[in-house]
Amino acid sequence: MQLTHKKNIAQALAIASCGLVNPVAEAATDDRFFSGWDIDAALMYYGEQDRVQAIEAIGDFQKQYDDESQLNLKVVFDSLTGASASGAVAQSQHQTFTRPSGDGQYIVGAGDTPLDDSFKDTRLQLSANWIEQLSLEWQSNIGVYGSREFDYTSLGVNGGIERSLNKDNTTLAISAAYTYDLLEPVGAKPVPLSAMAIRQDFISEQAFRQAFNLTRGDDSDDKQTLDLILGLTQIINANWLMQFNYGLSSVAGYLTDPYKILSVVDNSGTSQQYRYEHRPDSRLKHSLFALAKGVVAGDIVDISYRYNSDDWDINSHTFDGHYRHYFSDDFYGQLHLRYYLQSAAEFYQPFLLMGSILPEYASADYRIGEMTTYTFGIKFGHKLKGDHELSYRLEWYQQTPKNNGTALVGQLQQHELFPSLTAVIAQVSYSF
Amino acid sequence: MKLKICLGLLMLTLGGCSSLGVEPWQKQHFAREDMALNHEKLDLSLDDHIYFSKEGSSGGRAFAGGGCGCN
Amino acid sequence: MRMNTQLKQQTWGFSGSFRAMASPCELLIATDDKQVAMQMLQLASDEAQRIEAKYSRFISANVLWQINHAQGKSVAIDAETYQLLLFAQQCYQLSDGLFDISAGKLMRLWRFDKNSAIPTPEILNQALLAVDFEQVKFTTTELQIPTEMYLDFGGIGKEYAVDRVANTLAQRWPDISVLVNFGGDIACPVKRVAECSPWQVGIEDPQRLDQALVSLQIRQGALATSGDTRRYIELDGVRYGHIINPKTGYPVVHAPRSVTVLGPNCLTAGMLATMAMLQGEQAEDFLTEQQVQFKIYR
Amino acid sequence: MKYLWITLLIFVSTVSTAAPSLDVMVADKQGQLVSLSEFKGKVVYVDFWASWCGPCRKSFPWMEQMHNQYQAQGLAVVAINLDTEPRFAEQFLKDLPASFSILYNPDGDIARQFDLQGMPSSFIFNRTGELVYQHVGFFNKQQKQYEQQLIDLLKE
Repeated sequence: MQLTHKKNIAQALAIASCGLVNPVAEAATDDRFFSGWDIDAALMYYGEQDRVQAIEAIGDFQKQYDDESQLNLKVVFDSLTGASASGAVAQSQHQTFTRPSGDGQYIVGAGDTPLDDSFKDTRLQLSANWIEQLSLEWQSNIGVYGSREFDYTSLGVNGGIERSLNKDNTTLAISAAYTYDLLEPVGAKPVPLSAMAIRQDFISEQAFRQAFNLTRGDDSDDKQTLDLILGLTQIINANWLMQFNYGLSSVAGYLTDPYKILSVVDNSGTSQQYRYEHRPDSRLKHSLFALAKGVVAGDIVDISYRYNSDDWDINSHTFDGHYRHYFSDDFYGQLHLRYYLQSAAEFYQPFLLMGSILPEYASADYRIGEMTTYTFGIKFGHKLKGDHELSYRLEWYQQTPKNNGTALVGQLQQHELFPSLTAVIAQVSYSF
Repeated sequence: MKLKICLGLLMLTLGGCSSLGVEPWQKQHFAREDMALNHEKLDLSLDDHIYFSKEGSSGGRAFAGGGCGCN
Repeated sequence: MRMNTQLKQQTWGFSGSFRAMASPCELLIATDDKQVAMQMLQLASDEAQRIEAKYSRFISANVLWQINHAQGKSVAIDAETYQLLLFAQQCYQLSDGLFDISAGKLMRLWRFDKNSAIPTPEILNQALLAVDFEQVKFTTTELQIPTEMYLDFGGIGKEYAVDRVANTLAQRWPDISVLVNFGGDIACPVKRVAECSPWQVGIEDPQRLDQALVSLQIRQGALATSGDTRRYIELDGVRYGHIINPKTGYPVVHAPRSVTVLGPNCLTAGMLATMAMLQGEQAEDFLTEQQVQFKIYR
Repeated sequence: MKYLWITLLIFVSTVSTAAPSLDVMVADKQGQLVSLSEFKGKVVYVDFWASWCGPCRKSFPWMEQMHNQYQAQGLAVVAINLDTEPRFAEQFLKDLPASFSILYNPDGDIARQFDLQGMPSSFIFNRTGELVYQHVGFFNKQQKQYEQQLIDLLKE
């Protein structure tokens, strides 16, 4: 009883069994989609005491293409609520301000620092970067970026090239970026240093409208930024490396903050009117940055110093540092200390005096006044199976604005014109 | 004349750089992930964004631009 | 009813074990991620248990039971059962009727513990009447068999389970090399990467059971064994293997003790091994002609 | 312009004049000194690696393949570990088993003599012991080319 000698029974069986074993190709499961991508995600809460609160979420996606090139995609979403200092000074009586849109007002209580709470803002930013190892010594990168919020659109490109020499101990880098920002302020651009129209000062809504419109300029304006960085990274010894960057940044266009104002006070320090701030339409900034990073008995230490100066006369020094200690192979703690001090811009003044001639440029925004800040942060991280990492940090940020030598007149001496501000930063991050 | 001397000096400093540094096989610490200059890049970019919107100067480690109104 | 699975850490990864289809089942997983290994083991035991529950002739009221007790009426079947019937049909044709799942009733007459008796010729002839795959009428959704007939997926059930499990694991975790071993039927869907040593598989020698004589190295593909290592009857010196010739009703004469075949998947390897057994003396010629790797013990 | 050239010369001369060759002694795992000249007559692929070096993890499987495929035709693959402590190499070799010879040079004097420019670095000697090729780093794209070089040398 012979089997008929068929040659390819094996092949026929293989084909027949395929139909049986995988009748339908299952949809690719999600971890296939992410395979090959390294992903870093972070969620951060920034909260100031009774001022601004912000939530920021970042997703950073990185993929390696053979050994030489790498694509990096980043998406950032943040949303802002709360109130920020308008620039007006505190007064012994309550004050009324017109909202930037001209529709409605907000009242500030006696003795309070005037805060404008019209900011509910969400922003989305997308960026892509392509890094290419051209040869053993040369590496290049190019990138594009875009960011959109309801009154501000920003688009930019950047590129750079790096040359490593001396057995990869020294790396020279040059990179440049161009950014175009379009601003569409709520209620259009205020006419520089024009006086704010307050509804109560007018008999009719129509009269108020007319006066308000006189304080309005174009609906939008833009500014362009050219950034250049020259960098040198040098390995010092088996444990330490150093990085030196010189940064040049030239900005031209609308640099005024459309929502900031200055109080105009009389000799008794009492606000008579409020004027919209005006800043120069160009700014040339230099920065010198030096970083040392090293391994000390298994722990990672980095300390850096930055010197900034610009033609607005803001000079600043920044001391920053982290100390990371590994309690075990997969658990570490990290300390973050930062100290920053800056001088005031030449056109910064906390208020204007009635009767004195109006300067060409003036701003009472404390952020370009004289100020020192320090940050104290702690962070913990767990290295998990499969190269995942979970980390969380908590930081306290204290700003202490200072009087840059302006004589306080009348009742202003009773008020805190340079209130300090504390903020908390809480962040959780996961990478896989 | 001045230019040539500067150029000469520059070459010397670069030459000097070659005395700093380690041999390729002594770089085990620099292979560590946490020793990379862009390590914790999300924390760095979040910090940059906060300080850009809260202080008068920015940049240094990276570009100075902020890309936001940040009023 | 949760299968009790066991996961053990090894130097090269994890080994998981459980029981199903009346045989020891083992999973060798080349990963150091415990959660993933646990998920893979759970998936394998659930799938094996599902297929056993559905098609085993020892379980009442399952799909097979409904088919065999339909008293000649047609029964609705799902896509999986249809595919199984289609495969059984192709095996029937390729083996010229030597592999016939409609011989269920005949198979049940033979008990294969050492000292059981041989069924009498009358009973055998009576059972042979009900064996004829041609009588099995099925469409993609319906199946109708004669009242007397019993179908039995025993010949392909275990190999099918091995291939299903191997295939599902390979699609979910394409980068993890895994070896599925249900009682000697083995599949290795994801190639064992060059830099790791290949899986070592021992083939049982019928004379000295549970002592692997020859070890086979496998990086990818499948392996199945057919043979009377455990189930056989010995009567006045003649050993009868558990492979029954559906045409004669008797175990195959001069069948080898065991046949092990390497193939692209377990179903193909298993069916070739079974067909080789059915060839009795010509088992070696049959497999050589198929140009597959095999190992025969006589 | 004169000054420029003089300075350039000073700069170049600081580079040490080293010549990679097989006449060196390197210790094996047990500390026994092995002379690389014993491989003369074969095509010798000398590779310097370390456990912390990422690209080295990619070069090992390829070297294992080359060893298995061309050992019979006279290829000798010698991988010299430069970890400061040989025990660091153990985990690496467990993940990436290698059947070619592994030697150890913890204080790196051989590496200094070969004047390595990066990690990994490989030096290919023909059957008469002359240095023919040098590679720095390891790139998947160049694997075919690296293999062809070995094949040509083996034919000589």
